[in-house]
Amino acid sequence: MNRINKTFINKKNILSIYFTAGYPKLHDTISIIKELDNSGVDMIEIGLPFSDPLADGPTIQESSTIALSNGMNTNILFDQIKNLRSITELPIIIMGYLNPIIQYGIEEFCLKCKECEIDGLIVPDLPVDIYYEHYHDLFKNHNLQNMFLITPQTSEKRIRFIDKISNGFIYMVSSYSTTGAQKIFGDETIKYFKRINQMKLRSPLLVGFGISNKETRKVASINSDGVIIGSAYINMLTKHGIRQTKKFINKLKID
Amino acid sequence: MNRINKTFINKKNILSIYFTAGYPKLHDTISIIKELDNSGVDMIEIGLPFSDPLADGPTIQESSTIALSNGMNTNILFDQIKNLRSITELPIIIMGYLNPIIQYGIEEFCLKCKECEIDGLIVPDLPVDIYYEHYHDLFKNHNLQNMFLITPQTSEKRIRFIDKISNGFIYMVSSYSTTGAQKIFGDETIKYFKRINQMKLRSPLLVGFGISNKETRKVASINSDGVIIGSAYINMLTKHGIRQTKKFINKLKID
Amino acid sequence: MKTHNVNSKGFYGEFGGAFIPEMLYPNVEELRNNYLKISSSKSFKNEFNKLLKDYVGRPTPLYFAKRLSEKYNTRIYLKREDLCHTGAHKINNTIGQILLAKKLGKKRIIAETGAGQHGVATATVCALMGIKCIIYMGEIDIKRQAPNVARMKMLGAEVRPAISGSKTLKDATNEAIRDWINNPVNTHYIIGSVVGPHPYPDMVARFQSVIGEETIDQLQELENKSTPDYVIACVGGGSNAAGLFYPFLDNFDVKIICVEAAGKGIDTGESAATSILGKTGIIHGSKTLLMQSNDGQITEPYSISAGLDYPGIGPMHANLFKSKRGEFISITDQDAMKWGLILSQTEGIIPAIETSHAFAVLDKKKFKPNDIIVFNCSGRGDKDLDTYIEYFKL
Amino acid sequence: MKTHNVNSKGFYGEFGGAFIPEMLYPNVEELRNNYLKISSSKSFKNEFNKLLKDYVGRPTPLYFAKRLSEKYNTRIYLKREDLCHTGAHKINNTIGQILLAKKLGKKRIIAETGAGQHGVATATVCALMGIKCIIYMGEIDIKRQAPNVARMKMLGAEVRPAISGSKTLKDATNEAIRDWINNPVNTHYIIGSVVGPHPYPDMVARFQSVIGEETIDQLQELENKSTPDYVIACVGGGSNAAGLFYPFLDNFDVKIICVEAAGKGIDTGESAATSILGKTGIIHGSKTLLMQSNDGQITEPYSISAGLDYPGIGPMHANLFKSKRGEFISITDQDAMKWGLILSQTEGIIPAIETSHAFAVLDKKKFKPNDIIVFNCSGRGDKDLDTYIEYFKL
Ligand SMILES: Cc1ncc(COP(=O)(O)O)c(C=O)c1O
Ligand SMILES: Cc1ncc(COP(=O)(O)O)c(C=O)c1O
Repeated sequence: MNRINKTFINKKNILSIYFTAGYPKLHDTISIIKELDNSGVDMIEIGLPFSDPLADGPTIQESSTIALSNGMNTNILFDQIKNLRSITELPIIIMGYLNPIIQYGIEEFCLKCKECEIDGLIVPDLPVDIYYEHYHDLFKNHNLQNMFLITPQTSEKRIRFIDKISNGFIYMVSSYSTTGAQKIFGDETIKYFKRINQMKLRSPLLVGFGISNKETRKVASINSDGVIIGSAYINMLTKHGIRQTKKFINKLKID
Repeated sequence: MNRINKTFINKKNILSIYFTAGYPKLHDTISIIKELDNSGVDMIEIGLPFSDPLADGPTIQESSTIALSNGMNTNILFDQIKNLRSITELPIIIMGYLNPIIQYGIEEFCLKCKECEIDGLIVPDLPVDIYYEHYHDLFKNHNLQNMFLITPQTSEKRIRFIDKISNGFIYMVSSYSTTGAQKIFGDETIKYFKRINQMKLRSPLLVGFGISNKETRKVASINSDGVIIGSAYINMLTKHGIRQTKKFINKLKID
Repeated sequence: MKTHNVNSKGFYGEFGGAFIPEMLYPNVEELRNNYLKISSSKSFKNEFNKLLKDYVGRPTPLYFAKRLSEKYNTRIYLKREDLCHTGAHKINNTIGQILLAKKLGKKRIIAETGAGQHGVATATVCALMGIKCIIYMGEIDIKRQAPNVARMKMLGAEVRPAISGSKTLKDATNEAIRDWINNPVNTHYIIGSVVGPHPYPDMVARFQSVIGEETIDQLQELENKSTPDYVIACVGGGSNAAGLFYPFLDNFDVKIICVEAAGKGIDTGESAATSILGKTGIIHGSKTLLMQSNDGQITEPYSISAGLDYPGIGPMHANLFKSKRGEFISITDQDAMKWGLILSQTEGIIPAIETSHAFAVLDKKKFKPNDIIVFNCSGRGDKDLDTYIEYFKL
Repeated sequence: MKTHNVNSKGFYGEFGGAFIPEMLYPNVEELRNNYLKISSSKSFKNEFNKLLKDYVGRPTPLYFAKRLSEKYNTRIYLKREDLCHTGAHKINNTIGQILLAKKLGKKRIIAETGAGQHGVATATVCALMGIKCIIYMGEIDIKRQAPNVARMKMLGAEVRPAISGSKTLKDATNEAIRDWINNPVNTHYIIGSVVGPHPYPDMVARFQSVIGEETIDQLQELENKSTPDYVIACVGGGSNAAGLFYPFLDNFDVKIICVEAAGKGIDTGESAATSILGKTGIIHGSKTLLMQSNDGQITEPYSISAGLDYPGIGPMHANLFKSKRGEFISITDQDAMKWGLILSQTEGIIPAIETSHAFAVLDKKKFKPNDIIVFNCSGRGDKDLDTYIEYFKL
């Protein structure tokens, strides 16, 4: 069974952490993965940096710009993670925009992911219908699960369709927003969490975009299977460096 | 008989000198007239300065600007020349643009001229037809002769008409140009002098605009009754001052 | 019937005429003898109208300003001269005059300019026809209006600084006249407004009258009525006003409003409100109202808008004032600038500052809900951006 | 029959589509479901056409450039989009989109801008309709295009600097998309060219197609023939080109030429000639040709003209290139600047530098004496005066 599915069966209140590959330094990727694994997170998303990450907020945008100017690219990333599985057995997802993947060659990209034993992909600008029509089989053949996003605006019908074609989890965008850390969630957001939760989807739900601390994590986790944290972790890396990862994750622990 | 007519009867190769009232200094008017009288010129034109002397070149324009900023105006000029005839018996002409004369009141202006025993006027922007229709009688009643300009472009018919209504002299503009000193005359200009001369007009002819030295004076005088010098004299005033008037005039003497 | 048009001698009532030095007589006479004959010929009209259509972009729209009309509870139309090629009404006139100059065999064009709009319009038609072009512009205006100077140069014109007197528009006009005196045979002088000796005021008004003529047709289409209740325009020399008013001059159902620049205020000594501050006199060959000292020296006017910064007004307008056919209202810099912003933000049209003066009348006069008011939107504000930026600290 | 128009899925051949994050799906879906229905309704068409006529100043002339035609011994027409209100074709599209946004009940407008022309056109229609307007503009472009920034502010728009990435157009577009993600319900995003996710390329092309439609009528009147031999336009994103080409896309008698900015030269690394330097990829939600590094990072293009300084081209144009329906020619800064001067001095029209690129084709290709060539004169050069001044040391 796939590591992602296994994680959702075996664990509750999942904590998945996103970081941008190549940030703060070009060769931090493996050290960060080790630190995260050590700190007890449940899942890791490696961001493949893109020059124009239009679904992301300023924190991730900036880390991407720096990562690129550090020299990060697709080949280097795959090279860095080729021995990934000697380090961690956590589910690992690559998050990247479509253009760099196309330029690499989608088949080639999937093959490399398979070689590195990557578990899944999040490609924010790959639309559901195009995925379904063109890439579903390809991904499957390479043991890659593809995660889709839903937002407060996504219609019930569309959510049901996404649920049907999903085989990993559904990425629930917390609000109308690009990525970025928020302090608290408003009533509207909580209502939305509840509404989706009550749909009893077959896919597990992770809440992302705006989770920054224990409080937001708690609220999100009540109505989902867990959370994804990105900007808040990157801010931490910027301020305190890789070595403070464990401390950061500990502060996020809920009971 | 009028001083202007008398001059043309009694003298040949007339030399008439123009200066701007109020230049170089506000109260130079009488000194300049005395110097000119002393130097043996035949006629004097006093320029009443105007802010926008569009028939004049840069030299006279500039002297007018300075005269005005020295404080010269119509009242002051009349005040300066009220005892003119105790100084000189030369024919004296006022040259001025129409607007200041209108503002003074044309009748009032003529009256003042009469009181000061001015002999004539040159008003470059008073057109022949308007003069003839409105001001002919007024000027006559105040013993003022009005001088008209002709140019190389003026038609024969128009010259004949101007000749008919003139009672002083005709002011022959030497070329297509605003006032200003020239070094020599071209063939075209000489041809034009000859053409006009051969028309055998009843009015005497003075050539103005561009006379600057003995040579230009000579050429002009062969085909006319004399010349008017303005810019060249003003340039002299600027450079050498009033006291050098006699020397300047002497250099212009022709035999 | 009393007419407010020019008479056979070139006068509007007591104003107008051709008070020019003899050196200009042949040039002006040639024009006077030919302007009507040429401009009413069929071939001229065809060429003129074709260029107005295909090159200038006429007819310019008559635009119903919905939001402004609602705000002021009346019916406001804008005659969109700002959409003309080069950005103002000025080009209607320069197209007419360049065609006339060509028919008269002229090989060289001169013009004066203040704000630079007329200079650009002249340089433009000279480039179009491949005729040499010299523009006189006050040295101070050259500095103030750098973008228009650049435009003239791009168009191949020579820009000559007028360095005499106050170094602004009136001095540029003097220099242009001097040039014409010195080049009477091969040169045509394109005057930019309804000023100067006869036949200029009438000639320019006729070339600009297309503004009013189109308005009649457009009102007929839009309001089923060919006459407005008011026609309103700013007056520098008066050409955009003359163009709009022309077909309505003797139609007394149409009220005429001329808007002058009050500058910093009528009584401040820094103003250009000629009808109030001026007296009858002679300027640039025309008898008209002009601002002058007691002894007849022409005084330098002031307005934040370079195009209204002229010490005289055209003789037609002097006569409209004297006969009370036109109402004259003067607007300060401050109110004009404010209206530049209002028009921009209410209708999405950034007007020339000259034009803004006209709109400020909406705050000075009460109109009825059914009144049809046509404003001449004489030019666009691009040339004035620096002034707007500085004034509003944008 | 093979068509070069969009198919039902939003693709032009292999190009186009809507590669957008899920957060944008409802917004784009709402547009896709409504843009044709609304824009083909009678009331919309009436309102759109009325504004194009009375406000924008359409039809813009089709001007026969006599002196240029003589010089190049062929028949050259200029479609005068430079005469549109605000100075370029951009406003045709913003008028269409603001009306659409109103019908969709939107209360807030966002847009990206590079040179500022689209920003001004958007701010203009927002002022016209009284709708709140926010313009994203790269921090560097804000400095380069100060007059257009001032215009937007005069018009009441808020100009927000894009401070990420290269701080130019592509980053402003990213910021606008982010804003839209964050405000999906009350906001409409007015994209300024035929780029972005479906239905934008088709929607913008349709709003701009008035350019080509008018050309047909005007050629019929002027040449007694409704099709030209060539249609030529510059391509930044491609909207002015799309507008002119639209009715001719599937008429193979009409040859299509797209002119791209070669910048300092194709091989210098400072260029914006996307068709030559680009590869297929995804930018701003569309699959198209774009300039990118080997591993798919979008590279910053270069052109002296801010409006051609975009790393992609619209999917319609990518398809025209791929299918060879259109000929693509690229023009250097130097040639474009030279042609700005040539057009100014030969026809009295100072073109936008974008537009100048198109004309430079006259030196690259030989045309026959009877060829009818329509150039899209997409915009006026006022916004570029500083660049011209500096370049030519005027
Ligand atoms: C836009 C605009 N309006 C008005 C004027 C004033 O001139 P006139 O009174 O001749 O229309 C000017 C002069 O430059 C101008 O540019
Ligand atoms: C005058 C002009 N032409 C052309 C363009 C390029 O855009 P597009 O290719 O969408 O027509 C621009 C963009 O700003 C422009 O201002």
